[in-house]
Amino acid sequence: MIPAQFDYVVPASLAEAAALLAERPDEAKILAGGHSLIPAMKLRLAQPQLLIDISRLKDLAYIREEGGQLRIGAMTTHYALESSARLREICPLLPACAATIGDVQVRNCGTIGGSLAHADPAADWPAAILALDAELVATSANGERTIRATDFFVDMLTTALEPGEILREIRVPLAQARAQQAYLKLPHPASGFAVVGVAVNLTQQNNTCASIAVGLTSVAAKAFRAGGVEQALVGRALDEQTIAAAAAHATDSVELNEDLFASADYRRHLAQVYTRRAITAAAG
Amino acid sequence: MKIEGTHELRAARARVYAALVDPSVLARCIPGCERLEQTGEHAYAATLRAGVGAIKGVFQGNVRLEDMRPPEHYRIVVDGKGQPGFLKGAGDLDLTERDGVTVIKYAGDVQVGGTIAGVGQRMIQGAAKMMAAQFFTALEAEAQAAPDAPPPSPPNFFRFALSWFSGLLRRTFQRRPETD
Amino acid sequence: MSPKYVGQRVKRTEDPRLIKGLAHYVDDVRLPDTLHVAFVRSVYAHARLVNVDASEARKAPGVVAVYTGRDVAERVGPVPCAGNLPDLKVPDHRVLAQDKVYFVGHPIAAVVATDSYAARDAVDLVVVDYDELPVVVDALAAAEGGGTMIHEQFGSNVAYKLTAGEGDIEAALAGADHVIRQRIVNQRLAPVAMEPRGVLARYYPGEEELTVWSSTQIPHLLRTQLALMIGIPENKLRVITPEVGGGFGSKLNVYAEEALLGWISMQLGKPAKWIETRRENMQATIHGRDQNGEIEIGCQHDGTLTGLRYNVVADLGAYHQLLTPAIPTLTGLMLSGCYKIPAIQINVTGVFTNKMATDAYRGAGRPEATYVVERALDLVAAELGLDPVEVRRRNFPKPDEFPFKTATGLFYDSGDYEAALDKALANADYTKLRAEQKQARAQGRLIGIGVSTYVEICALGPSQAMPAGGWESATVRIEPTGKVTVLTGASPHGQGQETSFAQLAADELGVDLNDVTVIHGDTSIVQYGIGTFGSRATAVGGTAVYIAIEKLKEKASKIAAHLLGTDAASVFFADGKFTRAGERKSAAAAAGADPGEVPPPILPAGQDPAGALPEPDADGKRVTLQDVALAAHLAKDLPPDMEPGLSATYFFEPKNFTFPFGTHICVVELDRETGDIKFLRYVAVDDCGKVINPLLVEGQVHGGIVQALGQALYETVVYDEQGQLITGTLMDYAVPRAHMLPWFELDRTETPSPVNPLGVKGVGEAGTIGATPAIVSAVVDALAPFGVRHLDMPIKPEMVWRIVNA
Amino acid sequence: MKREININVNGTQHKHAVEPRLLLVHYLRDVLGLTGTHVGCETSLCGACTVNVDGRAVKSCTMFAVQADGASVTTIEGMARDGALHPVQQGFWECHGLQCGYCTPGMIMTAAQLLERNPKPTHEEIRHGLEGNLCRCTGYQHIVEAVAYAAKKQ
Repeated sequence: MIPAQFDYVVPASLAEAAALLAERPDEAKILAGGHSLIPAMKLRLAQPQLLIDISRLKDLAYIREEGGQLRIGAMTTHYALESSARLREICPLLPACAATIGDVQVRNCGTIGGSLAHADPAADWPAAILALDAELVATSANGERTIRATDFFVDMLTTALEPGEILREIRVPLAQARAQQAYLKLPHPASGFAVVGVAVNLTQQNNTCASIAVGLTSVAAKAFRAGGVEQALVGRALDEQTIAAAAAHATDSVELNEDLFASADYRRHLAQVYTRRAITAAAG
Repeated sequence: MKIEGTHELRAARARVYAALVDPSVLARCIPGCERLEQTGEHAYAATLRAGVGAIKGVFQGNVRLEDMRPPEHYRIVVDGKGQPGFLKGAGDLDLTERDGVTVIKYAGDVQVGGTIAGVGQRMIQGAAKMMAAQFFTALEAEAQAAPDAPPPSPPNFFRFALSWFSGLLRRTFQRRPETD
Repeated sequence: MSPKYVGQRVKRTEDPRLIKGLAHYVDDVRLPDTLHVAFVRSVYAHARLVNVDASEARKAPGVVAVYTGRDVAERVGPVPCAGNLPDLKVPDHRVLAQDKVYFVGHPIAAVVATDSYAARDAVDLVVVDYDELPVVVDALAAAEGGGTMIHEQFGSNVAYKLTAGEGDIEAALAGADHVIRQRIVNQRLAPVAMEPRGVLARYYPGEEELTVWSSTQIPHLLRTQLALMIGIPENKLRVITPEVGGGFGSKLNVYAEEALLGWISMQLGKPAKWIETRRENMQATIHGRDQNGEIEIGCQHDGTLTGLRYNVVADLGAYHQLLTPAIPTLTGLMLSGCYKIPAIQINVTGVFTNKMATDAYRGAGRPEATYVVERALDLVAAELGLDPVEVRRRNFPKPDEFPFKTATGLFYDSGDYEAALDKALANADYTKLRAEQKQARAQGRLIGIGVSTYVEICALGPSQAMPAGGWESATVRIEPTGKVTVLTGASPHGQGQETSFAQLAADELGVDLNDVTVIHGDTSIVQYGIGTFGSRATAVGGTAVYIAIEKLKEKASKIAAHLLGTDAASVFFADGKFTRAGERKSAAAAAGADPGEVPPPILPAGQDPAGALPEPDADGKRVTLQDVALAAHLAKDLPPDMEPGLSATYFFEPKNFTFPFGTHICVVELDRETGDIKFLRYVAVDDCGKVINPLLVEGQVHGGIVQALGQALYETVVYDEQGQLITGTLMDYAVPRAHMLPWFELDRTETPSPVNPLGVKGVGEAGTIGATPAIVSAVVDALAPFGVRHLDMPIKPEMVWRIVNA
Repeated sequence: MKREININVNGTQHKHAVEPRLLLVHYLRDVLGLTGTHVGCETSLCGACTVNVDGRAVKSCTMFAVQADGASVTTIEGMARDGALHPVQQGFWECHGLQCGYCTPGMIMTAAQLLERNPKPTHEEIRHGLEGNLCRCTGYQHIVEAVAYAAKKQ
């Protein structure tokens, strides 16, 4: 319940934060919403020597439309995303996903950037970010780079962020056609984390599927795009049978998680069912 | 907890086996290994630092190789303890060669205790697999390296290597949210 | 005149302080210079302690002391066990581990520091060298004997064996048309009171007195035991239970930490506090249930039951806590359920394992029994192709058969099981439900209806049946100003007796509810008492209050008669006033007293609290209770030889238990694809006898059902094969949340208990007892088309999915 | 290294030097003596420690006091104004929304946030709004009724 000691700094800018992080990449940790890090620290499984609190950098919390993209500051809280009326219009997947995260207190504090950088294999955001084919902007003392969502999640709790890099912004391409989206999740009865979470983002033209992206979380060590499902649907009419047949590919070539609540077999099955349901919900 | 799996290494079996019993290679390949000192025949004392980012744990422990039948089999026994808990495990490695590719089949039993066992239940299996994968990936690089060449520079993954452990943790700290 | 408060939905008087955040739980009690204690606990389930090195910890900033097993071995007595069974093996349970650790979480050392952060830091500096030993986690294997022994001195891991029951079970089963066998498991549960345990101890060296604030359900019993453990005279030890944030049996105990904290405060001469963390709570506060047994039930073709045998292995954990071995005996007592079963036998094998002790968790042995019996009744119905309701109805004792004697040796006090069943069936519209189910099944939907009819044993209990007294005490006092103070030995912790006892007192004494204060949980203020558990506080403690009031009124009547100038038989008490029957007469004249003879008040002039003796009202016919109280305390004009003051104490010894009962009906629908279990209806009819406050009764039933629901679908304490507790936090141990639950449709029947004058029975555990089998039965019923007759708890969606998609 | 913080709690400005690791809940309880905010788990799952920080319901066990520097915090002790109970407090009392009372302060703080954002919630919405708060006594039904009562009352 009581964390180990650490030093604490509040940088005045992201650049300052990056510089501080660059000085002590092994010992310092960025503190965003704190809802992954602080619980770990209370159990003393994380004992960073320095916390760089970027939560006061108000210019990192925003939802903007710019250059055909939706740009979301890393420090935007889950609640801000959940409650954005504009997002409900132009990118309903984000509020739908946000609304399923943890509980209201968590959503009030937790941030999309913090969650993504932590890369919990059962977190909700990774599924949505993958389905939206987002780009993630990382900043460091050496400058800035953009990482595609599909390259971002490396393994359990492991992202493509290099030591010294801070996730600054999430960029979501805004589709020309009206996107049809859904996020469906089976929450774990104790933790509220996803047992399976499926995010779907598709467009239809002339009653056929013009594009589709399906992101799955909590099924494997990291969130992933269900390529087999997507391939089976592009160019096809989204009828019940086609969707069901495609959903059967949800976990193709994936090694499945298992835990006390769900075996690998059951999780595979759930992934398929939730994929089918999420696609049906999005298409409907 | 049982873990098992198969890894294919693009290197000759003899080379792979030699690497597998070479303490300096092991030191480089065992994720998070900071120290590996010989304490007896095929027995070593080790310091492992495992973690991702802020999530770190230091384990002091022992590594022992048994039942050695070059180039096809040995058994590795590991134990360690540290502030977050303890771990111990034993696994059998069987090596076969096919078209210049060495196939390592491993089957083992890993036990974890302390905080990591009490709070990281869902992560442990995944973390163990992740650690195994990291180990074999590193080993492949070692075995492929020319015998006289200097050891390969630590690959990028080394930075993340520690995560086998952090893996355990993830769920742990983690509350329902996924924030940070 | 109908009572003003009793039977009404009265808002709780304890609530204002709680909803304002102004109440005090143990951790809210603040004393200057308090030292904080944190524990080093075993990370192994079974190991020899080679060395415990606290030298670094002792040097750490803020650390005042570190105590290890060696430091306390000869100085603090063992943790007590009150279970008194023949040939029971009782291991020496020291407050800190000695040579060995026996379960994950076993305390090894106590670190004392000036603040809680420093104490926690120093825990990491204590180096424990373990020599790991093989572990015993499988209770069934432990019962078989052989293998690793936990307490070697006993030569076995079997702590006791017990056979109980009446009737010729062999003949009953042999003569049955059908005998059905089934393995039935009541899994291990964690009570998870929202407030973890906590202790604050303060020693007063001058007075040589120790005060212990503890989050406990049994302040007086704790005082007695701590006095023995620490070696301080019991009358120099004061136990205070401030607010207690839930107990559910987990605080019906005497824990190592409670004694140790008292001892530490005595050693260091300063207050010492320990507040349990949730992980400690999961590891080292008692668990519940953990019975793994096999039933055999015999019946005739028509469903008439002939006999029931239950062979059960109870996983006791590594050590006995206060009631550990006794819990399965309660299961045995209740194996008749609400049915006529001529022959019953229970064979219990209690075994040691490398886990935390099991002990009383809400229901404590009775939910296990009800679950076993109700599952058995469903199996009989399935076997015979009968409606489960009919099988139950067929075996009920009729209302005129009470007191009903069971083959487990109990006399059920009163009951009308069929009335509760019929009401529940009507409320649920059972016939229609079954018709809808049939239709739904035809459409491929999986709808299940579960019915459980239960009886429980409450109001624990006659002292003969209890390890440490089954009575309860009350003192009722009218203060000189007329305010009423009730001291109860029961120590409620959320049940609301501050309100319900005040309702009782206010009605009986004709005063306003707000003029009554109920005090509990302080051994220096309240006379000895037993505590709140076993749904006993109202039936036993409330009765004590009631009888104390009757005694008090008797005395008050005499004083009133005196004041009114008549005899007590001519005085009637109603609405807070004593009224004289018969002719008018001045009180003074009747008493024959000359006011001039009254000695002057001792109080200086002007400070006499009431100024003058109370006078009967103008017509000389009435005095109020307040008048009487003042007269009793001023003692200037009392009947000859009357003891001054106005209070009465009563220790109520019940002659029997009470046996509340009811019917719970649960309707679920399963998702064929995912196995998800959705509640459609939940209907309950409970009969807890007379009701003092229906609002509180509803609350108890709601909470009980949810804990039952937790057991049925979500909760399970899991130790892995190495004895590691892998459900060590609320991340993995699923306590039900608001959104997981159905709306509970509650109703009641009211069959008064003849055991106490209030006619009350108790309701604290009813929901937990009645609901578990109803929920499991509903899920099993939904899966009946797949040939399913029984499932083990917690029933997870994956189990359902596997059955549907087998 | 201690850090100075300025926090407004229930309308009163406080200034203290604290260790960065001091959790907000411990600051409120141990430094300010506001013990109405409780601790019920160590994994940020039970909600007993919920307080309001700058208008947001927050688990004060998952925030360092230094993070609340400059913030306005309302705890359960600050909910009643001028002796009048907050409607949610009133609802809990009227509807018997509490038994042991330990989860109650956090439950009330969360419910107040819920009603701010959704003044007329359905029972279903109330239940979901209270997902982050555990109660082991009441079975939640009276709590749901308490919040519905407060909604009506507001």
